[in-house]
Amino acid sequence: MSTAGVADPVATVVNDLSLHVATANGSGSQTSNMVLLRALFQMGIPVSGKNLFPSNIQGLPTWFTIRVSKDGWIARKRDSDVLVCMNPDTVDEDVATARPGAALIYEETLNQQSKRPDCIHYPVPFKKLIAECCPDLKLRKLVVNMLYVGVLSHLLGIEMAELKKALNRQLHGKQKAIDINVPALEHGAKWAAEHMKKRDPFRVQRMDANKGRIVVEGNAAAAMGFLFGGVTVVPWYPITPSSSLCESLEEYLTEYRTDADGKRSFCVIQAEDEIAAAGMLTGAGWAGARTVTATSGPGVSLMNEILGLAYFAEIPFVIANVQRTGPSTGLPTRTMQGDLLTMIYASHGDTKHIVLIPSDPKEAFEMATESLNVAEEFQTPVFLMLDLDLGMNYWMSDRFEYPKAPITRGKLMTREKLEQLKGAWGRYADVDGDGVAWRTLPGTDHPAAAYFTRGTGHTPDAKYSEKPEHWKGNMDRLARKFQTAKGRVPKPVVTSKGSKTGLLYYGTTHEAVREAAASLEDKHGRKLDLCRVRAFPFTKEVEDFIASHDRVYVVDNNRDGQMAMVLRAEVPTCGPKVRSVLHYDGMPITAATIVEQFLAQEKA
Amino acid sequence: MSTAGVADPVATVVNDLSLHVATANGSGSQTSNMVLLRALFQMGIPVSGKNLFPSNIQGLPTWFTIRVSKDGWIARKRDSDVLVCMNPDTVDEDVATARPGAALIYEETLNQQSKRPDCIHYPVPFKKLIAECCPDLKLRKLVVNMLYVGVLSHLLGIEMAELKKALNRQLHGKQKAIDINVPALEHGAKWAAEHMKKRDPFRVQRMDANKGRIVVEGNAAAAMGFLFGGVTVVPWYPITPSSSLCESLEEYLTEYRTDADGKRSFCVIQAEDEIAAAGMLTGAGWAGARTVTATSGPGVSLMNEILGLAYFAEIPFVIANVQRTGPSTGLPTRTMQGDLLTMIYASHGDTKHIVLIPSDPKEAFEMATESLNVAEEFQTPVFLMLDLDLGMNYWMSDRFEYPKAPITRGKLMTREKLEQLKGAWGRYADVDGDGVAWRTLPGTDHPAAAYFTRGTGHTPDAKYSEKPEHWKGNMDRLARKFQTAKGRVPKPVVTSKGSKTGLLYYGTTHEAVREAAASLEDKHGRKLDLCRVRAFPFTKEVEDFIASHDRVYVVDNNRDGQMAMVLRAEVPTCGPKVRSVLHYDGMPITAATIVEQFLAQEKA
Amino acid sequence: MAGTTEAPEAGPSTNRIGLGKKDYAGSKSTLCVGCGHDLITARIIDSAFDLGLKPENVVKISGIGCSSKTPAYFMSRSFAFNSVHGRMPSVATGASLANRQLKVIGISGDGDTANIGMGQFIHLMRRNLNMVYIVENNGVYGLTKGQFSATADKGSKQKWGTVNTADPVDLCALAIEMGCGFVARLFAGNTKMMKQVLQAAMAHKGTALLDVISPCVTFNNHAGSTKSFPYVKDHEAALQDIGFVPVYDPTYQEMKEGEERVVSLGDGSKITLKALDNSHNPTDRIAALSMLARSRDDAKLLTGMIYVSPKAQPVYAETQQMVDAPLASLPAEVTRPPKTVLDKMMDSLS
Amino acid sequence: MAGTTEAPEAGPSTNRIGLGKKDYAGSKSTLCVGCGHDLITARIIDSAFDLGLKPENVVKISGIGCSSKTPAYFMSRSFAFNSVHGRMPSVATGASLANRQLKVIGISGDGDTANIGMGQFIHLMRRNLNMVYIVENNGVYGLTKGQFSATADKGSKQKWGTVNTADPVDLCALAIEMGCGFVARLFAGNTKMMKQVLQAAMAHKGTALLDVISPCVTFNNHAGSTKSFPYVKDHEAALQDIGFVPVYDPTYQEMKEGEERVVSLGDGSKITLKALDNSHNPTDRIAALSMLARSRDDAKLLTGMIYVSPKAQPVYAETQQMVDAPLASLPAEVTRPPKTVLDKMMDSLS
Ligand SMILES: Cc1ncc(C[n+]2csc(CCOP(=O)(O)OP(=O)(O)O)c2C)c(N)n1
Ligand SMILES: Cc1ncc(C[n+]2csc(CCOP(=O)(O)OP(=O)(O)O)c2C)c(N)n1
Ligand code: SF4
Ligand code: SF4
Ligand SMILES: [Mg+2]
Ligand SMILES: [Mg+2]
Repeated sequence: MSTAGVADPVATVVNDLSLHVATANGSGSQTSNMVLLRALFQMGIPVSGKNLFPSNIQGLPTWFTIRVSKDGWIARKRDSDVLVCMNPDTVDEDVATARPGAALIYEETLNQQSKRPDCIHYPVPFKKLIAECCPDLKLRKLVVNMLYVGVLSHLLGIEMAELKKALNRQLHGKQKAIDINVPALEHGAKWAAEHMKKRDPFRVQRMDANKGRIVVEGNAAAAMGFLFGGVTVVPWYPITPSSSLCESLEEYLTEYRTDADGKRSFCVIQAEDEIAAAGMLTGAGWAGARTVTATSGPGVSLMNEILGLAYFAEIPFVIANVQRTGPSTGLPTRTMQGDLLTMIYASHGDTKHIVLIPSDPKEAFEMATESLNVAEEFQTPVFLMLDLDLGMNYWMSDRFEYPKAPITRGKLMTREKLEQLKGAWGRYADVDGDGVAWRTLPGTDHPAAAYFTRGTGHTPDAKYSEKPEHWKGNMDRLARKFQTAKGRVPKPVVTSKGSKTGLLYYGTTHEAVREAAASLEDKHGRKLDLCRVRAFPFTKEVEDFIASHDRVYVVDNNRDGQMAMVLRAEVPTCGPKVRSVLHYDGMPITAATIVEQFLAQEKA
Repeated sequence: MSTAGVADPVATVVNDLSLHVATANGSGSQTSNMVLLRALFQMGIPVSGKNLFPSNIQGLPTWFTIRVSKDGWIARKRDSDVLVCMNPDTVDEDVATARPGAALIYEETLNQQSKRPDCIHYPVPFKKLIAECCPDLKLRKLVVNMLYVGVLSHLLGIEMAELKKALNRQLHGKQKAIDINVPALEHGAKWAAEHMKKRDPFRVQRMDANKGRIVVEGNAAAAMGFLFGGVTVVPWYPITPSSSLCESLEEYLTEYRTDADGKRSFCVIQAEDEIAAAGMLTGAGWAGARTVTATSGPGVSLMNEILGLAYFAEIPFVIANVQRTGPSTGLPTRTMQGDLLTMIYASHGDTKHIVLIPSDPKEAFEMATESLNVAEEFQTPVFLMLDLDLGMNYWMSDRFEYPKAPITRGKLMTREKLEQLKGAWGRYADVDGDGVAWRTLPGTDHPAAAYFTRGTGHTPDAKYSEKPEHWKGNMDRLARKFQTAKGRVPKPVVTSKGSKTGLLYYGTTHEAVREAAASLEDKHGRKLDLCRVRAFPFTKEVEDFIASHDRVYVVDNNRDGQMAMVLRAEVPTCGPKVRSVLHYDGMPITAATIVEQFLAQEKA
Repeated sequence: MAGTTEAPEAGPSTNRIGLGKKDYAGSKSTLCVGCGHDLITARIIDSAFDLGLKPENVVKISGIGCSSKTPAYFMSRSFAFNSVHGRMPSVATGASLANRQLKVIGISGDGDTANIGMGQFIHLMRRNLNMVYIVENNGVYGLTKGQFSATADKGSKQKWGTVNTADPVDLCALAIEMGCGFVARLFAGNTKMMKQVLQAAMAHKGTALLDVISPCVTFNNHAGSTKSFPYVKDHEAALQDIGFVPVYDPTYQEMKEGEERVVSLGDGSKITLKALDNSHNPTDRIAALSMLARSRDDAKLLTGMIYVSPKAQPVYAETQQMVDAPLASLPAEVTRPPKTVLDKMMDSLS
Repeated sequence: MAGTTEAPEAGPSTNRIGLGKKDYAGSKSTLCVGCGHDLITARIIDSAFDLGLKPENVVKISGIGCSSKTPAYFMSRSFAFNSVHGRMPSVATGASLANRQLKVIGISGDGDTANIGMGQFIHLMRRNLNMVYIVENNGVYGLTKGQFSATADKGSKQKWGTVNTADPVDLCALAIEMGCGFVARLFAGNTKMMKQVLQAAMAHKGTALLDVISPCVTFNNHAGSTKSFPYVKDHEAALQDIGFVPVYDPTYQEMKEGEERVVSLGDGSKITLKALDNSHNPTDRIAALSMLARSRDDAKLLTGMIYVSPKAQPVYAETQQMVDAPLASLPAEVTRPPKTVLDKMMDSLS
């Protein structure tokens, strides 16, 4: 049944494939997919897993893609090599969009053979098999997904022992659940061994690339970062795809920050909405807590007014924005880098905010930890920019390192300092010339400690003022403070190949860019210098990168090319040399998209 | 007592002076100042009035400035020629900041002579005089302000008949109030005639420059525009400096849109906050009302989430943003052009909004009328950008013309059209290729009329979809729609002198720019081409202006140079040729500021 | 596959305006199989059909949540707006002002109304728009996977065992406190009462608040939950046997008074309430508030008409003296005053 | 010039912690002369002085409005945060969580709380933070020049004659409904009651809501207003004669029970309530709600303790088992777990 285009079995493709599994939401397929992913990881092979789920709880189509790459490419790939179709509602469509030569696995009664003669077909009698191995009728709908794991185990050579180990871990060792799933796993593998004749070229094989590595979602990584950053107050409001960040954080805090008497050195509070969460951040940051929330686009929009207050009244806190596809409610379960403008310029009047931009879980961990320091050092809100792809998908990562930098609290005016100064201080006085003034914390026990905080005009010693010179003076100081922050935020990662053409990017497009750059170099003879921006404000290195290249392509996972816009707005020398590579359909960008758009523009 | 620097009485300055009056808030000085302003206007002399008031209700310092200019310059001037100091709390400061040679009028017991020997002093025994002419002790605090009107009448030559006429009008002909004020007015004039020896060069004299002109605040002008634009639903929430827009609008509607039976063809509703106001705009616009609100920065920030919904779900409504000095609560009674970025890119995800930018009351009237058409034609929120300077100050203007353009409702799919189409239509189908789709209104009596509106992904026929191609297709159409809007919004006003240096500006900096350009030409031999931007998206003419000049100075009444930023972001060819002229202390910009910053940068 | 609503009951195949049940149907539900919200959807379809509502005159407006998705599942011939989280009340207000002839069905969840939407809920209740406000109350955030909402009872357990430490918000009490003239608490599983009250609510001239306990089978149907199907079935205490008499019913006869209360609904329809618990007079506002407060102290789940105003209150459009025609469709001759008006205004400024 | 507060009463020149009255003073008021808000300011100064509150342990948090400006006018030695419109509750919550040892005085207006702030007000009332929440209620938006707020009575007139068509929001009823354990309605002009109740509220462990009628002399003091000084003076009906017995008072003796109720305030202080209207038992929640509903129907302005919880409720920090020390000042040794924790987490992911 296999046709032209399919590689000869001899030309076996080892540890380099993309697997897509189509199921229905809430059908329990997440367990099966995670078992596959973890087993591959345990075999020492680089993997990544991306979950494409609908914005409902049960019944709608969902897809999981696993990319296996001996060379460590873990970005999304557009096409799949192996496709498992468990969802009869979408099977026709899934099969129709398969690339020529793909291996297709599906319930045999769905009869897809004639539709795609250019693919390799593996019909499987799932219904029959599940009846054979799962006596409990009610459970079959869930357990059937373990069958395809078994089938794939045989087909691709995934080790059964690792699958079982992964299953055990995935089910938290709950014996009852394990006993229900293992028979299906084994039955699938057994049936495949007996009935399937391998005709596709893909297989996996143990290697040793994962030493010192972990598999983790970015939300969990960021939550750990906040834990080790010494967070104390976490007001939040649930919103996809950020909820799991706060939920993980609450778990970690409860486990690791409850003392022997059951007393907690933290407070996690579910606010009534995002405005209240932002208000609580403001009150808590003002009163000296290290305070964090996580939200997504609609939440950031709601916080818009309070963000201006916090900028202007100089209140430290951190917002992890796990971006989804917008505008509006948009596609809550899809990814995008669509809130860059929103975050940087949030609120009315002249405002700018610090944004830290990790590209992978390890950086998410590190920047989360640091974000609390940056917020307190600059007494201002700090955004940690994540997106659904980083936050909720499964990433291979090096183990996180224990933070080397201490917890810093910024310029805190203590009772002792006040006594030395005989109480003579001004909350908004720029005594150090860096735009950052000293602050006291409420409760500081000195008669001169208190000051009046407000969103209205004020003098250097915190008195109300409407005078033009006070207003301008204060705004200029805030601009100076932002200038100082340029020297503090993470510098970009620049890789130079001596090219006059640059490619600038940020966040989760990292893996696709890496892959695209390699492909452009290897297959198209185009070497590119890379600049991965890791923060706003842009540091000098970003400006230098632009200045030193003739053309700079900017990769944006949004429609309007928001990073390119901000670069042009903030770095006047950009001018027309900045060009955009854009992707905005809700899916993570692929290397192929970058390569195509780059080449097309270079030709034009 | 007059000294060097004061002009010889012979060199009299006629109809060219700037008058500042310092009083306390809530002391009734507004009436006196308006009487002065209107009397001058009635004398046919070009005038403007700017009120500088504090953000409280009673007791704090307030200043009123009247500029009289035979040549029609009506921008703010930094220095005053004549200063009336009625506020003992600020008299020292007021006098200290007077320019050398200014004429100072104040209560004689305040003894300012020795402090500023370089000024011309006119001490007046206000306390004594008011006791003489106002028997009611309680009223003296208010009526005392009419005394300085009398004094000025004599000093400057303001005609008493016109003052009385203006007073009558200002007090709506209420005889009791008039009878209290006229004696003070006359007493002040009489005292001055008997006791004051004129030593300053300033005087006014009837001319005929105001035929066909009115004096009006921009908020009232915009309200009239909405009235004639056919507004029907006005949800609003009070906020300075926008409240008077909705309050005027309610007055006009009540007067001119109540039918013989007392039934109203409109609804003005005070919402519980700006989020609710925005939600009401959305529901009303969706259901087919022509709907408008007015607000200011904090309100716009609160509307941020709903603005994204309205952009994405394509709901027409208009928001008049009367900007004040921000960020945060900022200076609620000062002016700024600080919300440009906020309005254009409001909300998360990829969003852009149409912004109309009038420079004077007449344009505010016209654009308000048109804004409702633009909103319905493009099925999207439209901002009308005002600021406190335009909205709450007193502007001379040509009489408004009755709108020539009809009320347009955009692409409305009626029951009849549906019958012709046999119900086959798609709410989001781009049948005309301009990005603008057809919409039905709720209640349309046809079984195929209804569609489902949402902030989530949808197909051209309004079905829910998470498919990448649907998402991208829809976002591309929205971008196309915005492209179409470029051809619809007001073009810039360009004045060319054949210079290679351009000056681009917008909104209320108009008067100062006009004056600065004349001064640069006359005094510094620098001819400048001018481009007054009147809308976002930028039309082709704006791009052409930038392309055809070597350097373009952009005047922004904000710290960050927001118009320059948006230009660079949106028009990549801008690059470094765009330079900023900035002013951001809460006061309207002056011609002098523009001239100085321009010359300094040209030199550098 | 997912989320089916119940089979329709037997009955006449067309209603008084000649439409069939299918004319009131919506798209297939995408909620979890067994979700309480789907029962409410089914009852809305039944009631609108029975009442003979014209779908084109109805608008369905919701916020965000599983509950707020349901407008897609009924009455596809009615306009719908699935807006943003917590803001259904203001969007509904705007639509109602633009076109006072529309009957608004507002759909919300407990999170959507009692958490983020609290302010808008309270202020809407003060306005008396012509609208049915349905809260599909499951005590949790379904769509974001099971966090407590503000209506979760103190002491009730989350799926993973966390115990709620906050007192619940009682939306019926708040609605009464804010002057709402038609307030009922219902259970999605009580078909008869749902239908009767829904019809009465749709006929009511003014705002009707229906707080419908609607179990979330996926996140709040476990032991320890006080909003599970089993718990609510066990604890439901119906206040009345409810009958609805539409104004157009030709068989309508003046009801005998007695233990049965008859309340007129402004449009001429009536609701009859046969008390099951004689102590409650649902037309007594203060009594209704006290009863709710007591029932919370006793952890009783009372269903039925909690309060119905004994006399019709003017709707908002009336208090504002709005013209009868929808503002949305007024012609330019009405909405743009003539040139003489502008001239007059200009004269007054010159 | 503007806005002076009254001359202080005679009394001891230093209080139990050795501070003088001036240590509780603030900047000069910039409100209108005669504004009710300035009377409240004066009473806060009196009460904090009499109680011997340590200013450094107090934080003053407000929204936006004339009322919300008042934190500038008392206790300059206390930290203050004049935040944004309607969001005082959440900012106060954050501050209180960061440092549970602080006593929070929240100041708001009727517009700030009952309009834009309604959602946050209700949710704050559910939390029982250690805080006094004062609404300086004048029925209008003073700072934006006299528009009606949601507490304006139906039928009351705006300065320019417009009549209010909406029913008023009763913040006391809502607070009780939401579980607040200390709810009083006061009149800014009733000096004695203001002082007694303010002291009791400050001593109360948990959230105390004081809805203080505070006339706006500039925009709501005319005939036709139901929140003018003359109207309120005429219509005030005090519920009780109130005495406050601080816990540290050495002369304290067990009170005789009788018509006088004695309620303990958690920190050991007591409030004594001598009923003037014998029908009201202020420790009965349901009775309090009914009384408020009735008083609205009768257009009576009852002042005094509307409700005080008969037993102390745990404050939020207790329900969350927070450490006693302020979270804001925990050392890094406490807030950053050791490396072993990270190692363990990494192991579980590899
Ligand atoms: C501004 C905003 N914040 C958060 C969310 C995420 N969100 C979606 S639904 C929901 C809660 C829904 O709960 P409820 O109203 O009770 O509906 P249910 O799903 O239980 O029917 C939340 C928090 C959102 N969509 N928008
Ligand atoms: C978001 C926002 N909207 C509107 C305003 C304008 N505003 C300032 S104070 C106020 C109302 C204040 O009323 P209230 O709380 O009753 O205080 P009062 O002045 O009467 O004491 C309003 C609407 C604002 N500051 N912020
Ligand atoms: S998650 Fe709960 S509320 Fe949502 S559809 Fe499923 S059962 Fe219904
Ligand atoms: S306007 Fe009213 S509330 Fe504001 S300060 Fe004046 S009297 Fe007080
Ligand atoms: Mg719910
Ligand atoms: Mg007020």
